[in-house]
Amino acid sequence: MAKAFNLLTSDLDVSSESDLSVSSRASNRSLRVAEKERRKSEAEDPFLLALKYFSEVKAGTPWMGNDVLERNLVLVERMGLTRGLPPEVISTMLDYAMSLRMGAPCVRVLKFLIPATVVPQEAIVRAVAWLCVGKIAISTQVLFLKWVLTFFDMIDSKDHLRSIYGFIFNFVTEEHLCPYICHLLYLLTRKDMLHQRSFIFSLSPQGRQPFLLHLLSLYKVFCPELVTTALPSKLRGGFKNHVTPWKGVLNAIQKRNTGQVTSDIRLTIGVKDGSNSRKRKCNHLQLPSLNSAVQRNLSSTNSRKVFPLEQLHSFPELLDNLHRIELPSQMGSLLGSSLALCYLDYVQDDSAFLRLNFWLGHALHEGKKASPYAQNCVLPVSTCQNCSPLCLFYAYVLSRAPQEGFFSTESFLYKFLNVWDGSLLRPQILGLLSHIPVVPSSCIHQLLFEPLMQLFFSSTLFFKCSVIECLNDMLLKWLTWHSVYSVEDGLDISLNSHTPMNMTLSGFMDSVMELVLFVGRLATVGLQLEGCSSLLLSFVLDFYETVCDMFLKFELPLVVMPPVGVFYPALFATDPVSVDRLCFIMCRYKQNLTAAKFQQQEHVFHISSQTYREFNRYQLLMVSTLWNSRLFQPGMAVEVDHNLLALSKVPEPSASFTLIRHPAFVGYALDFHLKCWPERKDMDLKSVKAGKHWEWYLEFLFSHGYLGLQQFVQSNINWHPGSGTKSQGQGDGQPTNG
Amino acid sequence: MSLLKPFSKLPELNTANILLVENEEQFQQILAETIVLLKKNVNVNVRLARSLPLPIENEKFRPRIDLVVFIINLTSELSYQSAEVSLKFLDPDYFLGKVCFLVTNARNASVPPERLISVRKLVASLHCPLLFAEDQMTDGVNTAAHRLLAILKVTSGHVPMATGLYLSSLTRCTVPSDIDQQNFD
Amino acid sequence: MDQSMKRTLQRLIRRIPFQLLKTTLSKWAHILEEDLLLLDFTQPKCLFTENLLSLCEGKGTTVKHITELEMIYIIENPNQVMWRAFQLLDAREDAPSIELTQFKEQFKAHLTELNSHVSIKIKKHTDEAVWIRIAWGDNFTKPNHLKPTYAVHHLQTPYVFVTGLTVKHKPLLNQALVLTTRYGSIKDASLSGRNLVAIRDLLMRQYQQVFPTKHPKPLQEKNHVPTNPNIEKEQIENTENRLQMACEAFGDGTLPQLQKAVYQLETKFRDNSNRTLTGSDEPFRGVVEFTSTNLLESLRHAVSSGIASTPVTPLLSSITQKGRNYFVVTDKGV
Amino acid sequence: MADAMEEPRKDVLVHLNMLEMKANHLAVKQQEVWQVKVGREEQLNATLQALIIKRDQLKAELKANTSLQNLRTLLDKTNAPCERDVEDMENGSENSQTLLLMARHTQLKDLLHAHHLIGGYNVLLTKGKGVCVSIATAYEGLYLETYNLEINLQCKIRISRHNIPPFIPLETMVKQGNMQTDIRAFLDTLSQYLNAYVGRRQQLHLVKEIHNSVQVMESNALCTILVLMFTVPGEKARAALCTLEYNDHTQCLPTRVLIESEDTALASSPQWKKDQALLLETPVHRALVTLKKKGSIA
Repeated sequence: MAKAFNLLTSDLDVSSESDLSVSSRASNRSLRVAEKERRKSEAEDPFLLALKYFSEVKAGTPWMGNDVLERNLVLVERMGLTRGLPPEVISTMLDYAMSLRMGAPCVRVLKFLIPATVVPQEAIVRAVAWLCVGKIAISTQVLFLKWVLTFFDMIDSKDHLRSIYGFIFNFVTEEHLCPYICHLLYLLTRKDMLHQRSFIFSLSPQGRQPFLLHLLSLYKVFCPELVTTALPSKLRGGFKNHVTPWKGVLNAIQKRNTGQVTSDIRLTIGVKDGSNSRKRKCNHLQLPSLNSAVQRNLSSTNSRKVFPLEQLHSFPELLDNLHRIELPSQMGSLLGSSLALCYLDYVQDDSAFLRLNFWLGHALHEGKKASPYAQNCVLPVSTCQNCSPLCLFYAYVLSRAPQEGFFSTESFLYKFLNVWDGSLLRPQILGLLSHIPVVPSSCIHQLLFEPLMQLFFSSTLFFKCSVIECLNDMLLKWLTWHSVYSVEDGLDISLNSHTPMNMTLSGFMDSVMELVLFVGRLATVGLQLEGCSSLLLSFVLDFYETVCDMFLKFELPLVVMPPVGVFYPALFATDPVSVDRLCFIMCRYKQNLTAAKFQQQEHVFHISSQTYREFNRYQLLMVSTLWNSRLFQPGMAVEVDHNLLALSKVPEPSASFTLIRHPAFVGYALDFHLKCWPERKDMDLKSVKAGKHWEWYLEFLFSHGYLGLQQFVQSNINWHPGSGTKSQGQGDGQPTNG
Repeated sequence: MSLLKPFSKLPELNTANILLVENEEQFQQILAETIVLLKKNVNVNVRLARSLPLPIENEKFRPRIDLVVFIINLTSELSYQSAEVSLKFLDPDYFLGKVCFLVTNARNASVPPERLISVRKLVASLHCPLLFAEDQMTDGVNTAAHRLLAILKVTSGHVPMATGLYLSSLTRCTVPSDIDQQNFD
Repeated sequence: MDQSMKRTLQRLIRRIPFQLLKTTLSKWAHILEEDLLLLDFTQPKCLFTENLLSLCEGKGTTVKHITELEMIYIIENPNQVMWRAFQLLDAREDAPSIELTQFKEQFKAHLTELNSHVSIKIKKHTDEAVWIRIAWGDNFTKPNHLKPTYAVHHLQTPYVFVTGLTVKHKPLLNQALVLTTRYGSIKDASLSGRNLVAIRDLLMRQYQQVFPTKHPKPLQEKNHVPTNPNIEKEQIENTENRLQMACEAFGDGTLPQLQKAVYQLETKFRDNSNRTLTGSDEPFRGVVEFTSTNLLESLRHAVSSGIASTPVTPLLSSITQKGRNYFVVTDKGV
Repeated sequence: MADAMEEPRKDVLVHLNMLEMKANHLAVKQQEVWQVKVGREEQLNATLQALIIKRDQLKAELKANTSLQNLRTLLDKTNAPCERDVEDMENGSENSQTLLLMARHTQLKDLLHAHHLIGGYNVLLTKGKGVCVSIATAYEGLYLETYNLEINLQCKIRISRHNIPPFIPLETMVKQGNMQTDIRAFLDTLSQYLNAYVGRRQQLHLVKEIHNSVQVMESNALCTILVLMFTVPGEKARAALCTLEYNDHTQCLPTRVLIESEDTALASSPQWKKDQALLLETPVHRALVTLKKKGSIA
């Protein structure tokens, strides 16, 4: 049998060079050859006999009570249902069935026609030919089309199918076949095939069923001038999957030999199966694995064969076969492999993105299709979260430079935030959230802030941290896009080709402003609720490290100071790192502001003096607190009545947060003291301040890697290591004219 | 009819009491067990009720209740209605940040969207926070328990410088107008 | 062994699912152990049937044997078909003293009187149940073994369970039954279901009923796990109360499996806004149907968990109390 | 791919979250262990308290009861105790009246109990409209099933539900016995029926249990007919088929006994006549025992 098979396949290859009619003849010849082969080889295998019977049986043989037929059918049936059928058997049986040589058993044959390896395309071409004869009952035709769609990825190559594209297209007018035909066309369509403009016009007047719209939108992507009708920007519900007739069998076969049959059929089962939702939910999450089940030798022998994506193992291979790669019917399967993603990046094929988007919408909004209620957002729950389409899409987004906004995910996210419990698929959701394109400030509250607020304040510390982090990433992405895409004049930037919205610079700045202020609020209250937890604080400081550099790094003329609710906890934090980072941030602010000040003259933008004043206040406070102990004194930001301070019984309270006595640094001070005067019994920190020791102490601190602090001191305090009496070390050096 | 009052009793030391109201008593039970088992520095008493008003006879054993949680299962109209009815038996003072709503099955496909909307409207009109919970999954339940506990700690005054009213002013539910429907559908 | 017999046997084998095939056949006295060994139970039905037929050809199988096999199958798994319950009314005083042998003779006698072209087979099953299989024919046709009627009667009880009875043959069967069991008349008990045992238990009250007693024993569901001391249930007692009520209405322990309960509403339509319907003297009909794999269980749960209101409405409770699952609700009541 | 999915830091947060959960679970476990230790103690304390309270109550009751007893004895002696001697024994306590009433009450209760013991019925009010009568059945001093009737007393008395087996002709009894006027008689007949049925069934059960040599050929639901097969010893042992008919369903003794065997002599033998008489007046399982002893059956 195997020999016969090889011979047959090689035959097919020959045939596939030639045009259609030849090919069919060729395949007939191939069958004949196969016959001869058999006669020589086998000692009367009943199975082969059965095949022989089916290939040769005369038309019009009665089937009622035809025992021979019954026996043979049973033979093949069992073969099909247990192991699946080899290609040439498929073609024989399909031919037999579609030709209606014996009328009735056609449906039964289709039901057990399970390919073991591949489906030879000639078989299908011939079947379509029979379809054109049109003796077959509509229901049977539908069944056949379902069959084709189900096993589409197992068809060895599609070029001949494409060559009869027109024929197939004509069936669109059959309203029963229309959905299936549309799906088939949708899978077959290539850019180079849309030259017969005529039929597209014949299509447009028809009803606006989703399947038609999908097809049309695909055409529109290929050649917009052909499709005149206006299409909605988003389409609900992709094509259905049509696996039901074969479901049971496929399940059985999969149980027996997993991996034999394409697992994207498993996906289709899931999606199709509306009956019990639990099953559907679990199933349809499994991503189709790349599998078009094409023999390697086939593809290598001649150049026109497709190269199956799942056989890409290395990048060079990808480069060699770029021109021969087919997109699979289940676009989702692309998300599985990194090479496939590379391919996607390379081709930059709009149709591919379109199809991916449809697939995604289909996967995410699965629940909607299941229910008449199109609004509540349903993300099916999976036990193994890694196989949810969301995760894979997320992986996809991460693996590439995220320029395409996939609106299906955006709308999904905005809905999902409203019913999110804060734990389900957290990393994925937040990750995707951080990738959404800039939201116009008009609806940013509505879409993002409200739901996030409600989640943020009623959740655990870790959730708060990850939210802040997510927002930080989001800001970074936005700024990057801005710096990449902003046109020279800096006023009008169109963010990317796929998100519908174009933004003016001011609009963009508003959104960013909103975002920063929002995080400021979150951080303030969050820190308060969590008792200034240093973990949260560090995430907040991360965010402000991004904020303080907006002008210099991303030339966005916008500087926003942190709110007091963030500033004070950082300044009086018990861990030196936070203080250090705060110092660093302040330095960056200083540099940005000074730079902005110089540019303000020639540029139109303007940074409000309010910001400068705020900055100065902070600056002054920090210096007077850390450096020259003038905390709580009149004129400072924080003023406290003396008597009150006296009540607290703290010796010289104004000096209680200097670099020596600051709770974050006192440890170092003690350490230093020990190092200097190991013999001393009585601890006296004042002595550290004195003369040289002070410089040494600072060096000591810097040597522990508090570079932020170092920068701060060096930039803000004209303090000369030579003559180090800190008396003239007045905290000044603020940017001129606050 | 007897109102449940938040300040009629004195608080006990290091205790916080939460009342879960759900008319079908499945999730209530699980949630209660999870909450009680959570690691925490105050000892928490959970009281389960099917609906308000609470029976008079255990009036005097009942401690001061710091947080009332109405659990609404979106798939059943009944549970929504019973919650709505129970609200009437709650002293107005409770709505100063000592009430919150927990909705389950919000993502269920068979839920008519109007119901979710109406729940939102109700909660928003009461200025209460509205939480969602995945009652099918264990860590979903855990999260819900954690969040309720977090709120409870605030409302029972175990978090310095924060009160229930303050928190609920930040987390109160809002009814999304249909902007997103237009823009993003 | 003629064609019709072949057809009958084929039908029968097709009806019996694969996993039951072996056991059923092994119970069939007509086939011996060694014959059974010859048969290959792995091959598909159609082929298997062929072999079996050829085997039976050899053994000179008659209709009797086949019906025997069928009865074995039906008695072993009665839940494949829909059963209807009938109730015998106003017993004569000698009704209780009926006894199997005379029942057999008399029933056969009475039925053949009414219609001579029937083949009757009566078999006593272990639990006092008498299984009657009737294949009907008429003056011109032989008894049709493809569509037999089955009746199950427990001696001295006023109940008969019937399946596969056509309207045409109903009066015949009823008359025969009434005469044989020495009752006055018979009526449809308006109870039906797939699970024969369940229907029987429901009518004969062989499920665990709960009555208010002086010494209440703990109900099955009452002993739930002791919960954490920090969890306090308000309204605990009314949950228990609900449970008690539910069990009094529907019984305790495992309940008979009913599949559905149907309420047909026939009432006068009253709505002044709608003249046409209000005016019409034709009653306004509506049908409410409850279906479940185990209806009573779910109803009990609904009541005990408080989804349904207590006390239980007579409409629901009368499923068990009246032993019916089909009700016609009129303005006057059930 | 999973690691491609999250940047390192996000990993950390998720991990932290997980760790917290784990820690929590551990804590819970420890707590449980601890609770097992401490909880036991608490339980014991609680029970102790409960018992103490109980004891005090009992003491109080005891005191009340003793005085009550005295009153009772007084009552039982003289049906109408004049207030005076109540007074003097109660030495003028104001609650003597209530005590008196309580005494009456207990007296009546005792009467009711006694009545129940001599075959009355256990009646109690159901919530709403009706009573639930439970009829206990017994055979040879051994309590068997209790059957219940819920009787609706609203307009006319009718049985709303019951768990009496269907082969007891309840309906006919309701018709014949005039239940509306004399429910008592109805209940009597019913209990008679039930007791008889239960008795017969018990006999059958015992026969099956005790006598392995005797084989029960046939019986029916109501146990009104019983066909036994035993072997009659002799020079050549013969199997005999003995049929007992209980035509009076209110009795648990057979009304008719007949024997069949291959030799017709047996049926007419004087020996058999005696056995027959025996079977007619003693319950079957005991009769069989004696028959065995006499050696008339093997």
